[in-house]
Amino acid sequence: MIANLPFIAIALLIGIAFAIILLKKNMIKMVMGLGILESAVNLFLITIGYREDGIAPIFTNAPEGVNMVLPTVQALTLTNIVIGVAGTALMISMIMVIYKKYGTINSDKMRRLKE
Amino acid sequence: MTSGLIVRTAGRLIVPLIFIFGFYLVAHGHLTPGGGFQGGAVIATGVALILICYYYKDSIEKFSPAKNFKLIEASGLLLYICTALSALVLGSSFLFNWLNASGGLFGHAVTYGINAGDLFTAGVIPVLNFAIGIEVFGALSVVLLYMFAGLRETTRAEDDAPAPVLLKKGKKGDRK
Amino acid sequence: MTDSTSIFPKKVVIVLVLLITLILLLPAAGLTFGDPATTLTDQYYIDNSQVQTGANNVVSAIVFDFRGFDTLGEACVLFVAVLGVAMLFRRVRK
Amino acid sequence: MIGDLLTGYGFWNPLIWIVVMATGLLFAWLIWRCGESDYDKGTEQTKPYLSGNDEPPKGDVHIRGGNMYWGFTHALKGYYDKLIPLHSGVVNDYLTWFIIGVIVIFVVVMVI
Amino acid sequence: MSLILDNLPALLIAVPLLGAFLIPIIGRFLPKIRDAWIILVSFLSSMAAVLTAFTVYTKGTLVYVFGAAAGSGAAPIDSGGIPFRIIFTIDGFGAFMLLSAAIVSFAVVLYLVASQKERSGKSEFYALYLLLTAGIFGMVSTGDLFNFFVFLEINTLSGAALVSYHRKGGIAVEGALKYLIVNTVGGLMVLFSVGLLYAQYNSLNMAYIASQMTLTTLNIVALVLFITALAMKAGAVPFHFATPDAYSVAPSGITALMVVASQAGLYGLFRILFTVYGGVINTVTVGWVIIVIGILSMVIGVTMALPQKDIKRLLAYHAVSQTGYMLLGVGVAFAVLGDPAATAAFGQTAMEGGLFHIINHALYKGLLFLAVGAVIYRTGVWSLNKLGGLGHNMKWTMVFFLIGALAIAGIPPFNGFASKLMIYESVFAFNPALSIIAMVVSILTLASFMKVFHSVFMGPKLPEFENVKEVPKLMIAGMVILTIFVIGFGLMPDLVVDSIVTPAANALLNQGSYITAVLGGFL
Repeated sequence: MIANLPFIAIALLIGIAFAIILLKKNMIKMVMGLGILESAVNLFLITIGYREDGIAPIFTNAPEGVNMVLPTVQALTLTNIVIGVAGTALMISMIMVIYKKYGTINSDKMRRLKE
Repeated sequence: MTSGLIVRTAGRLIVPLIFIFGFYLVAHGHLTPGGGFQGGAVIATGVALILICYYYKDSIEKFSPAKNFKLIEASGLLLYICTALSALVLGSSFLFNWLNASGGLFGHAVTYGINAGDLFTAGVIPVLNFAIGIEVFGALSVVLLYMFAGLRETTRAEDDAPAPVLLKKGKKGDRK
Repeated sequence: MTDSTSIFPKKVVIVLVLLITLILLLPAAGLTFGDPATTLTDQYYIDNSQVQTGANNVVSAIVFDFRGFDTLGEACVLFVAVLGVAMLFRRVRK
Repeated sequence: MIGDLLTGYGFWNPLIWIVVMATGLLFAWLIWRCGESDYDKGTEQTKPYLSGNDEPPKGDVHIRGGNMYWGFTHALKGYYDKLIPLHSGVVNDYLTWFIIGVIVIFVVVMVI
Repeated sequence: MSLILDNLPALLIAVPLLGAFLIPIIGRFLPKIRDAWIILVSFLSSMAAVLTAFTVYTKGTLVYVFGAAAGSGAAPIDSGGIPFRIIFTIDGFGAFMLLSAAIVSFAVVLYLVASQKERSGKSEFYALYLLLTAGIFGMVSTGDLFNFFVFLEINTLSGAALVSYHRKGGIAVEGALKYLIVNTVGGLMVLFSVGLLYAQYNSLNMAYIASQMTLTTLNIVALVLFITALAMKAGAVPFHFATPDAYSVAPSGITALMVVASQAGLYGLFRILFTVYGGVINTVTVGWVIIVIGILSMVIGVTMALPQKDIKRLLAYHAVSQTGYMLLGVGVAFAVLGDPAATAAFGQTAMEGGLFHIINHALYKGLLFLAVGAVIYRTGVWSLNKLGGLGHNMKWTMVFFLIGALAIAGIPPFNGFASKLMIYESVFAFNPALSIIAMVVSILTLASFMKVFHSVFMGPKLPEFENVKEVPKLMIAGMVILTIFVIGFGLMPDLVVDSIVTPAANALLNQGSYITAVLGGFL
């Protein structure tokens, strides 16, 4: 079980992220929580691709006779990072616009749409 | 938005290096860690540094307005999709790596195993790397420029004013 | 701070978060770190990326060749974000 | 037959339905035609009679959307009093519902 | 010509993307031809989708491998039969969704070109529109789980950006932000489950995973996350809260397309359930989970719609309610999947009813949103309390709204009736109580639309709307396209069911055919 520490860390990270997203009312902090959630998922992807004593899957001047870690998950992580950046940029811009219009970034006060 | 003389001078020195490093990351994406995204993001940090060192309005005048960056971004994407579509014209499927091992530009063949790396390999991958590099550079710069434009900017006179004025402002200006 | 308008009490939320953390701990029991169950696809990429795509960097080969279509999608996501930001901060026409 | 949609128990044919409805409407029209016309335009007949009161302005006659079905919502007051506050408009709550869904469905799928 | 026909699945995505990438350049240098360009690109991509669907219906499942050399199959021999590239697998169900997206997206573009004429930021708006279309097309045609996630994100982000278009008072941005946050969490959970599947089977291809699938705890965690996240995208109760918020503030034409976008989430849900998990999971339990979600959506959606005063919010709650019908029909089919006799007796019909309802809902809900948008376009009023008597001046809009309202309430001979009848009769064989609930919900829907129709179009001409005119012809044209399909599908339900819905249902029910189409002889 202790060898699986990265997976436990991922579960705890997701738990922390959800706690932030559900409990914090400051929208910027919620976006930070989303960032932690995204990082946790990225960490998960990287972790499932790790092979014991593996090196980065690049052949340029690599040492001889060593395992390489799985490359696909790294490609997926790369993609997900960029997607996360895009989402964060959009969310932050929306929060900036809302702050200009409403004068608040508190999600309790951001409820003109309800019922 | 305060930036002193030291920041401005250091920025002037560092920005070209950042650009060159980003370009290196993009160009060697198929050989070493790095690639279009990473390189493009590094170049965009250079733009961010310019925005921090100089004032938004100054840099916009000297530099280039955001809509030009939008064109840069669109041209990167167009390069990507045209490269992908060119394979269709040549009779294979979308995104086929038709330049690889063709002998021409980026067309040197590679055999399996560890090697020192040859820049002119990998077919369309360097082209796509450049396309993505241009796209990411443009995209992140546009986002930065728009967000800076959305902020209220202090003038240079306010920044260069003596400290007590700033302190007083800080006390008064507590947010709602 | 004003009192919250949220319909869920804080304690309930904390219990829920603990529960979902417990559910997400299950992968730790089902997977082993450092020893993937099967590596068929990835081994294929590692063995063939140099010959098929000519790239020494296997991750680059996957990102731009084997799964190049994902990269197009991801570039589109970035494009979407840029267009969205530009639209949000556009100037109102007088 | 063309147009038959088999549903496992019977069939549904819009063309037959249209023919039947058209026939029904035809008969209705025929019966209506047999009546005596005593409606004259431009006379006192066309004006609404409200027990001798004046006719209110046009805008007041119209029944607005918010006034419809108040009886329904009033009858189900207990239900609506519980339901409407659930749609609180706070993003945190929306995501809490997501977590609740995950937990409940997981328990259901695992246990049963 | 063979170049186009051979590469249809690639063009399906490439055409709208190319159009979208060119729009900033065209908008900068040639703003005059921008409207013509967007109509042209939208027409071409719709044509590509229709052609693809036609090819699938005539020649069977279409498998397209991205980046493969000419002549190599989906699962090359040297890789040991593992598909290692991104594969588009368009079977009957995918083609069915493509058709509905193609029809709605083209009709909406005509409408938008007229209704957004006077607004700023049009380049970005139209580019996002095309990207949303591409996102929907990609979601419903991909055969790769990670690719599905990427298109889900394109769909979510462009949808949210489009919702925030009207900035007035920031209320639109609020709806968009809620929609974006909720769906980003959903998307990340989808990615987490994709990772769980990848860790066990070392593949991202749906067909390969389905062929290897066994029932482990991890797979159940992944399934639960898939169900909840995609139900959230589709807007099913209790994950629906952001849906009315976003729909009620978006530009009306966009909302019509957002309905299709949320149905792409529904597509993903059904694809995961039937194709990936179909063989191994306890279908009765999961089927009942889907049924309960569907019933909750139906009842809560319609009861929340009844007292609404904002006209678009009312329609948005009806969208939630109608999603319940689809979940109910398909959930019943999933519950009896393991029982061939029951599937033959009523499962197949329930499935066809649920799927037929998807395209019907896209058409008539699109029509309703466009008609309501026309009212808002001319009056600028959203509240039902302030509207009235518009039937005198906006006769065409009234007719279109009436057709849409009758169709959604399930009044013959419009298309809503045909699919609802199929759902009622087959669900009645499964469990009579569910069928009765569905009928009651339908009655409440009719009641709710009576309210809207009466308070918007009926009554004497109000003084404040004395000079309201009919909307421009291009907006009418968009509504006419949808009306033709609503009436046509209503008058020829047998033809539609036989030619497009039954192949879709068969594609979902026969898990083996999907796997064979991709993996070929390597099973």
